[in-house]
Amino acid sequence: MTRRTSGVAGLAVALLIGALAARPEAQQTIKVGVIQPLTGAFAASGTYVSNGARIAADEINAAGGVLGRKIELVVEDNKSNPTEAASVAEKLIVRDKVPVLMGAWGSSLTLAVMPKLMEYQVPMLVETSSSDKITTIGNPFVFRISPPSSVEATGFARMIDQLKIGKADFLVVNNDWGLGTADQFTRMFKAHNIKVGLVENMAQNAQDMSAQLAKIKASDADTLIVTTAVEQLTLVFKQAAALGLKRRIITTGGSQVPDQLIEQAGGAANGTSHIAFFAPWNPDLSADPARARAFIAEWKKRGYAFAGLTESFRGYDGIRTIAAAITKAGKPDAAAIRTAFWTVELTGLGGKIKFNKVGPAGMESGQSICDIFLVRIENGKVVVPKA
Amino acid sequence: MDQLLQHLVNAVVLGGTYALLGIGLTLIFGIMRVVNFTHGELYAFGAYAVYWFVATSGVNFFLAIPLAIAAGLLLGAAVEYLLLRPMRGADIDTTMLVMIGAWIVMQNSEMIVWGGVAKSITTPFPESPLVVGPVSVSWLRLFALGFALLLIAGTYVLINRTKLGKAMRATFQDSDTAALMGVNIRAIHTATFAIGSGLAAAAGALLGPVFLVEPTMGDLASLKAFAIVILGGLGNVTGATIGGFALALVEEMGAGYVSSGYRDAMGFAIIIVVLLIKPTGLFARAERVG
Amino acid sequence: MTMSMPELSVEHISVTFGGLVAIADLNFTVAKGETVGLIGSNGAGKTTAFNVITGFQRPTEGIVRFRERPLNGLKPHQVASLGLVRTFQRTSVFPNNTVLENVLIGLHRSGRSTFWGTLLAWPGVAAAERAMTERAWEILNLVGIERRASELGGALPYGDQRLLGVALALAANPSMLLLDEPVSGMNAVETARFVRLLEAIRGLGITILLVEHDMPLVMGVCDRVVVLNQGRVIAEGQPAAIQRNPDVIRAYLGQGAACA
Amino acid sequence: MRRALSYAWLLALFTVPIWLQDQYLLHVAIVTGIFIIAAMSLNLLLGYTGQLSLGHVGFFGIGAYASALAAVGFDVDVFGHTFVHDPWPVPAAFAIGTAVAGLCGYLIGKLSFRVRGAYFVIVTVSFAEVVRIVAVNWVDLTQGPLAVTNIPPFAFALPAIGRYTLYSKVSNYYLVLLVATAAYVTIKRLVGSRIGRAMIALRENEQLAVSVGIDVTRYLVLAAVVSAAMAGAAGSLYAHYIRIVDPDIFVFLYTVTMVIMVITGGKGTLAGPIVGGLIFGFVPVVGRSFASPEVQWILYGGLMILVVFLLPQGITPAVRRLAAARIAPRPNGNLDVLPDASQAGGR
Repeated sequence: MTRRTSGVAGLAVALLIGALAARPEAQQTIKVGVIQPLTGAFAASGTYVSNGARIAADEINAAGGVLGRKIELVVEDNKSNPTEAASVAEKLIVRDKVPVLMGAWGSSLTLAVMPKLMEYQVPMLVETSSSDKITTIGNPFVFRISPPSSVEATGFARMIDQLKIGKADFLVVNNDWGLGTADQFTRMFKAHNIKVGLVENMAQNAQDMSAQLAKIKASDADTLIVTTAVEQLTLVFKQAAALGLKRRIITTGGSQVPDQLIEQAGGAANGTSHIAFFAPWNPDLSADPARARAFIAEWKKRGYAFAGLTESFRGYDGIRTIAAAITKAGKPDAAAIRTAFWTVELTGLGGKIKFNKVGPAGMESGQSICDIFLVRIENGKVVVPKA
Repeated sequence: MDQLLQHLVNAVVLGGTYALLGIGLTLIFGIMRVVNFTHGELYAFGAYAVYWFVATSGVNFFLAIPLAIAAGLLLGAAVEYLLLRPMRGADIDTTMLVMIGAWIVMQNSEMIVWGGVAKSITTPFPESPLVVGPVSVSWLRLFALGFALLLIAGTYVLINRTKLGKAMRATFQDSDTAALMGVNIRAIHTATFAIGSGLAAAAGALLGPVFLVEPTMGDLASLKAFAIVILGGLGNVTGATIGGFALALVEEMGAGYVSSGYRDAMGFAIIIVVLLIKPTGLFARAERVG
Repeated sequence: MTMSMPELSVEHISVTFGGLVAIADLNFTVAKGETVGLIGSNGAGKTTAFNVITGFQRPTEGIVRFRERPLNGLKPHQVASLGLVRTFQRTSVFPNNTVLENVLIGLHRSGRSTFWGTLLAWPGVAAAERAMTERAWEILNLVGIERRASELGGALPYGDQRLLGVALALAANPSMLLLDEPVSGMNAVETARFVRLLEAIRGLGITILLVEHDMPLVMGVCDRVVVLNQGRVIAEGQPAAIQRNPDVIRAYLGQGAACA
Repeated sequence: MRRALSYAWLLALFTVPIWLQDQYLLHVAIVTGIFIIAAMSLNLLLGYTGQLSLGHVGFFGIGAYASALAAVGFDVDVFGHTFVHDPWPVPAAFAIGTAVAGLCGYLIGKLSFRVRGAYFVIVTVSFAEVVRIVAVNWVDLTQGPLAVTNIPPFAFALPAIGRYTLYSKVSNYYLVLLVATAAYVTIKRLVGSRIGRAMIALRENEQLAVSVGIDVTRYLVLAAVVSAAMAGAAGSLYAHYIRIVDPDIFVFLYTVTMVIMVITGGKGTLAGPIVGGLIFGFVPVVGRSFASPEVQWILYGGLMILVVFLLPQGITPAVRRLAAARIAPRPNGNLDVLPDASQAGGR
């Protein structure tokens, strides 16, 4: 390291660190960290959830905010990648000093953030991830309003008799969410003596599934369960139609955004049925119809696609739950908010929100149960059967 | 048996556009010895161009494809003129670093202009496939194959039958002598890069509607194009065509019978194996274009 | 000239590129300590023969023996490690390294420092480094370019670059040196300096095979001369005899003219 | 004189955690340090032997995975029989990570140096891609996209203090500084030695190097092994600091980041990767407030093109030339290609 270059390097570092250290003092707002995939394989869903969260925050601030202070959402992109999710979580906690988080959308992404919650003792509201591991691993800082795959499976079991499934194949995305769903549904099917055939998986950003679909076409199952994000789902439907796959298709996970399927997969989407946790097509079915209509109106006013509603309600419910917790905690402090979560009770668009203890004793996580619908697409329209 | 037949059809349909990617790169790589990292971005640019023409400005789908190819040609010419012409004579590593810089700029510009969310292109083709016996294939993919074959034939004629083609082949074999014979080498390089980029844009324009259009779709296409070029031999248009179909077949069979997860690894396995056994590519007439 | 076993023997070497026969059934030997000139018009196959002997080019047929060891199949660096070191006609130096560094690179094979020794800064390594630098200065003095030790190889005047090329080869501790047109492009002063260097190298007992066009130099320095034409040896012998040999004159200067 | 300055610079780095309390900046300093180690190792290949290896993230990732899996433990069945590996202490895992990466460096070096130029680059890029795809799909070893989670942080069983685990940022900072210094010294000694000169000779003029008896393959493979092992060590540090490893660690963008650090800093110089590393480590953090990541990346891509056009030797030599011209013009102002041997044994 010769004399001259070290001078330059020293100067460069001092300059940069000086600029950083003098960050402006935090204003009076209460910061809430939001971690969503805004790029990468799950970009569409992550954007919808963030927009839903923004509507909730604006609504709350318009009504005077929380504890007299405005809520400020600090939204970070985890790029649909676990390591990025962990690093933006650390940035939100350490740098932006947020007392509470909402996020990470995909199960692998949420699982990546969880060690940071333990390390910095900051609670997080899980709005979408459905892998059971999240609430059974024993992380007391996790509060989930989306149903784990096991609950989804039991919910689905109620509707199984009218579907008369003989044998089912699976085509799932190759991560915690997909594999978790296949696992839970297989167990549930066996309990209802329904035979399980192929379990094919697809990489998160794979676009050409014609090989897997050709294999499934050759199998003798009568139903195909598909679990993945909406972008990949449209490809699966198009390629299934292209292969002439004549089979009943049911999608799980609640992130399928049926309207976008109709728009992009066209006729290919007809005859398929989907598990959903919110039915914007018929707001009266929601636990809070008035608020559901208001939310749908606000969503349309902002010019967002109607199709995104089945995803964005999660962000909306999530922020309202956090606001309720902060109000109960009395101060924007992580520990207080964490205890307050256990006493929160409100009616979300997706059903009543109340956290009961789940997971190993002493290290329980919060899990709230919500409604489940099975909707069908018939000649281009979503039909919500009276469950 | 019909599953095998279906895989074969899938492979042939995909092979057409893979060949386009390969031919485009083999021209650039073969003639200009440039390891073109922006090839994938031209592929993505072609897809976005079709999306822009069809979705935002309502142009007819069949018109949008040639327009996208033309846009690809222009962008390729611009990249060559701005970045590669001043680099004439620089060693291969330096040009490669410039191309990596260009790749980063192009991909992130697409991210800003179009956003991270994947786009879908609606096409006038019916959803219900053409069914022939046990095999069925969508009309859109057949159109993509047909159009690709048309472009491949066109390129073949251009290279082997036209004056420009002759000049390109001369430049490929020995640019100094070609220059002595009055060939304007700089113009040939710009033209070659433009044609190569146009073909990549064409592949993107054809596969965009079949799959989805998103900013990082080019990365994999770039690496697959390299696999095809190496399989077919540097600068060998016929080799690239065969290489394109071969890669599609290996991928489809691998995904069908080995494991779908390793589909994309087939291309890279080919690169490593071929380079270590026969660096000049399987179809040994590597050093000749056409 | 002692008739002990030849230092280098080239036996029935032929090289064909596709249809072109570059060398056809080449045979000659070089004895220990001898200085032999290899002359011939352009395209006579001199450089190809050179490349075959030093392992840069694989012959189509024939064997090259150095101190009785066949060299066929050996890689160039293995040939050099046996003590048969060559110079190059065009690029003969490392342009971006100083003159001293060039010679230190040449001394590569004589260095004893091991990988782990280097990493752990073993005391032996520093000693070996000093010894190498010592040897480097000796070679620079022998060749006469010690004043330019810290200049960049590429920045030297042409004559000095050629000398540095020879210094590099000497650093590789050769028992036989193959010089590829060492004085081409040199002026009279530089050539004279080079001849003095050649005499010094002969004094060290190093065998030399010299490829050169400069007739006065070849005739003045070489013990024996081998004449090549169209890839075949057409004459071999003392410089004086070669000058008068009619075949050489005809092949070299065309029909009529007599050699000066 | 230069030695004293290196120590002064090292001391300055040593005091950083004392005056820099901001946890997030320490986090950035640690990650930057890890990438500087990887950039230094790439510089050995790219700068000193002149081989543009674009698969360097493959070794970084292999080091991370090997170390993480050795520390977390795994059981995997390969063709029938199962390998069960129970968790090892982290220092041993670090050694495993470095060794496995070095071994891969040997294998890939042996294979890829049979080809040169464009083909070499493409083989290295393909190597990294294949390793990424294997990491995604070999789920029962690498957990695939589920990622290897809660990897134990570094911990030393020191005789006096008993078991000391590096949870805090400060302790991790010093660990990275220690490994970075070791890496710097390794490269400095290697490059200044007979072995280093052989590598540089291969870069400058392979044919001439061979003619003095330098075995090309041996030294290229040696450079590949050392640089791969060092990248593996950096990967292992990354795994045990971030405590999660997923297949996206092999993404091409990491290799490009390392290449930009080396090229802009100054390839073939000791200080180059450090200067480039500091710039590219901290600028994104400063820029994060006023430019979105995409805009930043466009600037970096543009910067790389400019550097290649205007400053082919990178920042360090340019600054050195500037400073040299100002103070006392040295006779030859040669590049910091080799330590100035003339001082060592001059007559």
